[in-house]
Amino acid sequence: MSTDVTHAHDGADHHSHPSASFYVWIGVILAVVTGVEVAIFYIEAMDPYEAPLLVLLSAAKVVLVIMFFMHLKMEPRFLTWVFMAGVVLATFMVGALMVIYHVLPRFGGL
Amino acid sequence: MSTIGLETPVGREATAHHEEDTGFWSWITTVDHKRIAIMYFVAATAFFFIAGLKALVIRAQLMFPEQTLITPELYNQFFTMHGTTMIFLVAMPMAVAFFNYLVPLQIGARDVAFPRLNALAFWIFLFGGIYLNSSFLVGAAPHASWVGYATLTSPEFSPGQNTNFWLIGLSILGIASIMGGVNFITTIINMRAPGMKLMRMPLFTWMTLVTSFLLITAIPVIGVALIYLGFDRLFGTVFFQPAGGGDPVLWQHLFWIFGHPEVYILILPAFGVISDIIPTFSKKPLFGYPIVVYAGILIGFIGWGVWSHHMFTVGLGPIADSFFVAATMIIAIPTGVKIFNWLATMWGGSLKFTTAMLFCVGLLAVFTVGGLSGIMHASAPVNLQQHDSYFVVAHFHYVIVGGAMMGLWAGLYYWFPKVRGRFLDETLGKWHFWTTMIGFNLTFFPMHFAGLFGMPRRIFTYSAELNVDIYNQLSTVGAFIFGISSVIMVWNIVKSWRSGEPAPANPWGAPHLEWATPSPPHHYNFPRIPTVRSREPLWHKQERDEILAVTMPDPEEEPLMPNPSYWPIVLAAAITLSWALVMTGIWWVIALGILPVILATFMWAFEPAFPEGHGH
Amino acid sequence: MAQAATASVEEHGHTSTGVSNWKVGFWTFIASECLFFGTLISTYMVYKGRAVVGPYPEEIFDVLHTTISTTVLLFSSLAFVLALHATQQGKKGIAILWLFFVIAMGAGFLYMEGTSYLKYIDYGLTLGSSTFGSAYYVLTGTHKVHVILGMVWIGALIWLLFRGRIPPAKSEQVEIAGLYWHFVDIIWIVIFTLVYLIQ
Amino acid sequence: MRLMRSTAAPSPPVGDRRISRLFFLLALPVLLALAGCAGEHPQSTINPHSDFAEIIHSLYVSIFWWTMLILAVVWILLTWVVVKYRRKSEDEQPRQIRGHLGLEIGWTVGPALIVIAIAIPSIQAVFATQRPVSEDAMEVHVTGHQFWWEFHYPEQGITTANELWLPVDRPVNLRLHSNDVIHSFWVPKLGGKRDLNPVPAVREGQERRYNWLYFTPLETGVFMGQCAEFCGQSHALMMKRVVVATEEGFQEWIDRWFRSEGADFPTEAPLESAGNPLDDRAAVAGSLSANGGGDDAPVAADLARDGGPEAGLNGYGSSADPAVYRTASATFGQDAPGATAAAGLHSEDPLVTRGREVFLGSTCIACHAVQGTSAQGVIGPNLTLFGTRYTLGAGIMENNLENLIRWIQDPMGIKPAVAMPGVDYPGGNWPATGLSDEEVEAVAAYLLSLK
Ligand code: HEA
Ligand code: HEA
Ligand code: HEC
Ligand code: CUA
Ligand SMILES: [Cu+2]
Repeated sequence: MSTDVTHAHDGADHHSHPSASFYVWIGVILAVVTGVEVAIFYIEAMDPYEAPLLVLLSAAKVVLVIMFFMHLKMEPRFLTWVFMAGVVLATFMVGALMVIYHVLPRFGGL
Repeated sequence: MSTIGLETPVGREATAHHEEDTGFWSWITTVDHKRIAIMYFVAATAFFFIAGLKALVIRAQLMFPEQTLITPELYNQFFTMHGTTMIFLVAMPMAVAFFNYLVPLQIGARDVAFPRLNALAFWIFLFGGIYLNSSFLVGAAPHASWVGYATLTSPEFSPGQNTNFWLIGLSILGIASIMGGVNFITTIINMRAPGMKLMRMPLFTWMTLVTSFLLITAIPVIGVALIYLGFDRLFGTVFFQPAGGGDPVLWQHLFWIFGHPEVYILILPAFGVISDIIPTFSKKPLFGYPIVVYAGILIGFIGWGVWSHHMFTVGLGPIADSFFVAATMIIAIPTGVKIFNWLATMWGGSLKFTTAMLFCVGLLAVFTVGGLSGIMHASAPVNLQQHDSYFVVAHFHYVIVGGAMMGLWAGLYYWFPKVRGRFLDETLGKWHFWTTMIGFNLTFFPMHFAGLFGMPRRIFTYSAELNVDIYNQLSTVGAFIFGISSVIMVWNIVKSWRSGEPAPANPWGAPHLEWATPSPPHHYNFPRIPTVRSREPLWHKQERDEILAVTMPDPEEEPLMPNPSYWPIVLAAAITLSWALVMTGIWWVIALGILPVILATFMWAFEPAFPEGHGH
Repeated sequence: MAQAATASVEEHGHTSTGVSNWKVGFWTFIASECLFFGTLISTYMVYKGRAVVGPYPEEIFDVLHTTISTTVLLFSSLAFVLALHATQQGKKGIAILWLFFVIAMGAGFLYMEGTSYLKYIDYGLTLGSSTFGSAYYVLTGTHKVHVILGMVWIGALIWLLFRGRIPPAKSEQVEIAGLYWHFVDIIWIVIFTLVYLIQ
Repeated sequence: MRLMRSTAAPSPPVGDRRISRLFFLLALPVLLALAGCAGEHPQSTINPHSDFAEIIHSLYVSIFWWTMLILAVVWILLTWVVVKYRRKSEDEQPRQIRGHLGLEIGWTVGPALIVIAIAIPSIQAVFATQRPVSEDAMEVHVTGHQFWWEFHYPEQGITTANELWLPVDRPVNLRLHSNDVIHSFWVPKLGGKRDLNPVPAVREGQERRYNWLYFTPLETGVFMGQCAEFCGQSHALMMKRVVVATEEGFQEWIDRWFRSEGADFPTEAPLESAGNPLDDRAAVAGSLSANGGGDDAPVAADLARDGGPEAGLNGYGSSADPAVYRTASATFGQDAPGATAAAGLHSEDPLVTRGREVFLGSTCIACHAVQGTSAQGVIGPNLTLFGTRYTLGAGIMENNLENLIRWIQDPMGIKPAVAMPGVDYPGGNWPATGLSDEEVEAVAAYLLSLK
């Protein structure tokens, strides 16, 4: 949060937006990753790695959507910080509760 | 180096040329952050008296062992509503009153980012509070404590509307808090005057920012928990129903994931307030400004990872317990850093003990006591003895009343001249301070002993055998003295509002931008937005002159301010109504209830925010 | 809503950061929503494998079916950026067309999910049957409420576009709605993985 | 009054008068409270009588002194600053110091070290108090009910309520859970509290998760405790006693439990199902009783010795007479006064016989159990050996005839929201008992005869 926010003085629309075909490409990548995910789900050999792989892939999808569809990559950095505040706390909370309830590997006694 | 700006005795009368509308409806429809702030303050003070009255009844009931002044059921309703009201309808909104009044002025803005949203949040808060307290009228006030642990709130153990009032009331208030949080974050990030870098903002604004982040992140968690509870009660889900496999302890996790950040929501504004006041009355800049800022951020952040210290007796196992012991204790460090920085600010200063400053000193003295008893609780094994005893009651009243409330009262004396253009009476103020100190300590200090000697909290009576009568008697006497001190405060406000001594623009020689406006400020705050070049803009002669040159004179043309609007209050009423209808538990009634909300939302959206001919 | 805020941004002329208030505010709100859904998701995860009675997730989930509905929602996001793109370039008609697609895909998603709900209820999974039922329905149901709200919002945008009230200069109104829509999409990406794929 | 004596004002520190007032005010409550430390506190958290409580207490003491040190530093600095740097004239211009890195580091590191000094022993104590259970520990299952306690000894096969008997010096492992709302087991002198959570249902084959509390009582005596988690209307009235007896005394109590009624009256109902350790125990008990009760003298003696501090426990407003204990413990010693009377009441008194008939013939038995009779209800407290209990209604009043009669007639009048019917109103899904005054008295006499 300590990012010092710059004082840009004109309106919001000075950064250039990607072209339509760029968006389509992102869409295609997202669809492909989804396909891979489902494949991992069905291929039994992948079972041991399933959970971490799936989490990674879906995180990648999330990042793509945020950066490009939601243009966060093109916005000033402080918006990322605002958003990250929410994401980090939410992730921490989900993780902590899963540890406490032993859904994640057992770190200790309940 | 710096000369203090006492030489700018510009009262409001000297500059005002535009008569504002002050009628009743102008308050109902106002979107001016300063008026909203005043309404917040008045409402919160009213709720303070309501909740304080309940505390007095509680104290009367506990004065002697085995008394039967009120029935156990009523006692339970009283302490539940005392806690709920004090937290959600007193401490939080009173802090929000200060946010509202000061943040735009401190950062050099004309209003908050979303003025109508601001008004909406206020009305939702007010209606939510009234709704919650109206439960007494139908004899079904919430009775399962302010933490509402499952399964005591299950339909099986709390049939009737009591708990519905609580869960619906709190979710209504939650909406208002999130709106407020979004609004203040946006305002602070986006509406600062030129040159007002983040690291030049007054500490109060900083703490508002941190608090707002806590609001928008913590409230959703209890929001979801309340949704679960509502579904359990009305639609037969089994989130907290052990018979269906639900775990009542999950409620505690969700509640405290919210609840602990909540306590920092209460204290950080007060820390902000005194960080602004102490330098002013020490004639010294805040010692270690960046450190104090970072400490505040750190408190807010770590505060997220300590919730289970309210659950050491729940049986989470030694590893979880140890983690939360360590995390909790770490918070002592940034808090201590703040305390020592305040002390260092005063060290070598030129201290003037106005009432505002007295409250700051009082806060330092007593908050530390509360913080240190917090450290005792934080040691899990010790907590096993202290948990749910009066020792805890002592702890949190020390930090909330002796910290949060005293901080806000300090702020009241400090900023009242700005709001009204008149001083609060200092003599009454000193009376207020000393009766508060006596009453407060007499009320809550003996509770440590009652707790150590085994008196549990939330009991409507106690056995004479416990041998804790004396502490309870002292507490009760103290509570009444404290009650008198509150009456003095209100008397002071009323009296000074009407006939207080007139105050100049910057009566205390304070360094921040809000003091560069006439007292009271114009409704548009600043005729022209000043440029800031340092952390204490009014303490540097040249910078001050430049700023006053643009903030004090009358503008040739008044800046354009947003329209007053009826829709905030209408929408707030609609939202409260639709939420209240959830009590029926009939899905189509609930669905119908949403209609007015949608309607009001659209009317709101299509009403121009600014006078015709502008905007679009 | 969109209108009001944009107006106020215009009035204040510029902001400290160059980003409009409405956008900062909305990202803040999204941060808040992260915690909201985070709580719903953690509840689901905490109760994973703890349902006392069936049906259990592995017995009833049809991953292929959900994959299709997920893809539909994913592509609605794509349609939305294209609509925004068109708005920014002043191609009102194309923008409206894409937004219609978005609504249609949203409706398709809801339809497919609705049919699975009916199927699950047939299997005996209800709100009160087990912690799995409670957590599952409230999590996905809340998500669906978000989808519906988004559709209403987009409907209003279509109307505004149609009336010519959103020139390229005001494309931010569409952008903000897009932030919301994409966020709802993201949540589904997470739900899809955590609820359906990792069992 | 105690209060007055200790408020002798400390001589005001030199310096500003207002400041000394501040100082004085802060000191005042401390003095007042200390004055009250005299006298006995049966539920004191700082008077340990078990290993568990001792670990906590020594930890508490060390943390207490650390915090006092910090408080002293802060208060002294504050007082100093406030006295020294008062504004003397409006023209003063203090030096504008913005910070000092060394100081900042100092007051970060200093407290950090103290935090470490507090946290490490705390975490050690966390593990020490939740360590694995030793082999010879006795298990007791504690169930919380609105608003009473159920204690079941799985090894011994006995169940009792509200008064937990434990042998001294033997580790005990309490398994805690609740069937309604959350309660918390707390007997301060024997250690910290732990919650009784309703245990979520689980799928076939999975294990239910209970809470445990593990400690070793180190001294005999009667210890007071109270429910420490808000559990509804009568939360305040959910108390308990723990009777820590000598090993022999405890054994005698167990034996007595089995022979209490069966010894004098033919058993109407069989002693629970076969395979239950109960049967064996009954045999042992029988043989013991043949030896006479001479062995239990230690209990009586211990109780009498330890009665001092705990005196006055017995119910609301009862006298602080340690004799109460002697009378109660007398039931364990044949030579104690009152024993014969009790025995006589037990076997011959027609009122008791009558009460037994009424009791077994009314709805009481739907909820209550008495060992060796057809009363086998499990909704309410098990009333076996009821005559030996010091208190009635989950520890809220002395167990005597008068109170018991009141209780049976009007339990809700004494304890709101209690799940037991009175003579003229229903309760806990059961109709009013409709007993006449005479019947109530007989029932009461009967219950008191169960020793
Ligand atoms: C304003 C609100 C506020 C604040 C600021 C705090 C601050 C703290 N609280 Fe408190 N707390 C509450 C409000 C608050 N609390 C409430 C309302 C409850 C009860 C809820 C309920 O059950 O109803 C509660 C309960 C509560 C509990 C649970 C008790 C129980 O029910 O068993 C615990 C346990 O760890 C705790 C700990 C702490 C700690 C460690 C701090 C720390 O932040 C304190 C830090 C401050 C200091 C330590 C003093 C200054 C520091 C120095 C001078 C530096 C040197 C110090 C050291 C090296 C130690 N609090
Ligand atoms: C902002 C938070 C806040 C504040 C300011 C207070 C203020 C006070 N509280 Fe507290 N309290 C809580 C938050 C707060 N409280 C919470 C969260 C709980 C836990 C609830 C729960 O367990 O669920 C609690 C619980 C609580 C209890 C424990 C109840 C129990 O566990 O059974 C007690 C007992 O004494 C108490 C007393 C008081 C008193 C005497 C005051 C005093 O400071 C009040 C002073 C105000 C007045 C006295 C009113 C003003 C004056 C008048 C009405 C005029 C008339 C009077 C005269 C002329 C004398 N409170
Ligand atoms: C609906 C069930 C129910 C019935 C019927 C009932 N009781 Fe109870 N009884 C209870 C419960 C529950 C308690 C525990 C109350 C408490 O302390 O919270 C209790 C407590 C008692 C106690 C005090 C026990 C103790 O350890 O302190 C006595 C004695 C008693 N009952 C006697 C009777 C008699 C005699 C009758 C019949 C006339 C009777 N009860 C009928 C449920 C019942
Ligand atoms: Cu049981 Cu409180
Ligand atoms: Cu906390």
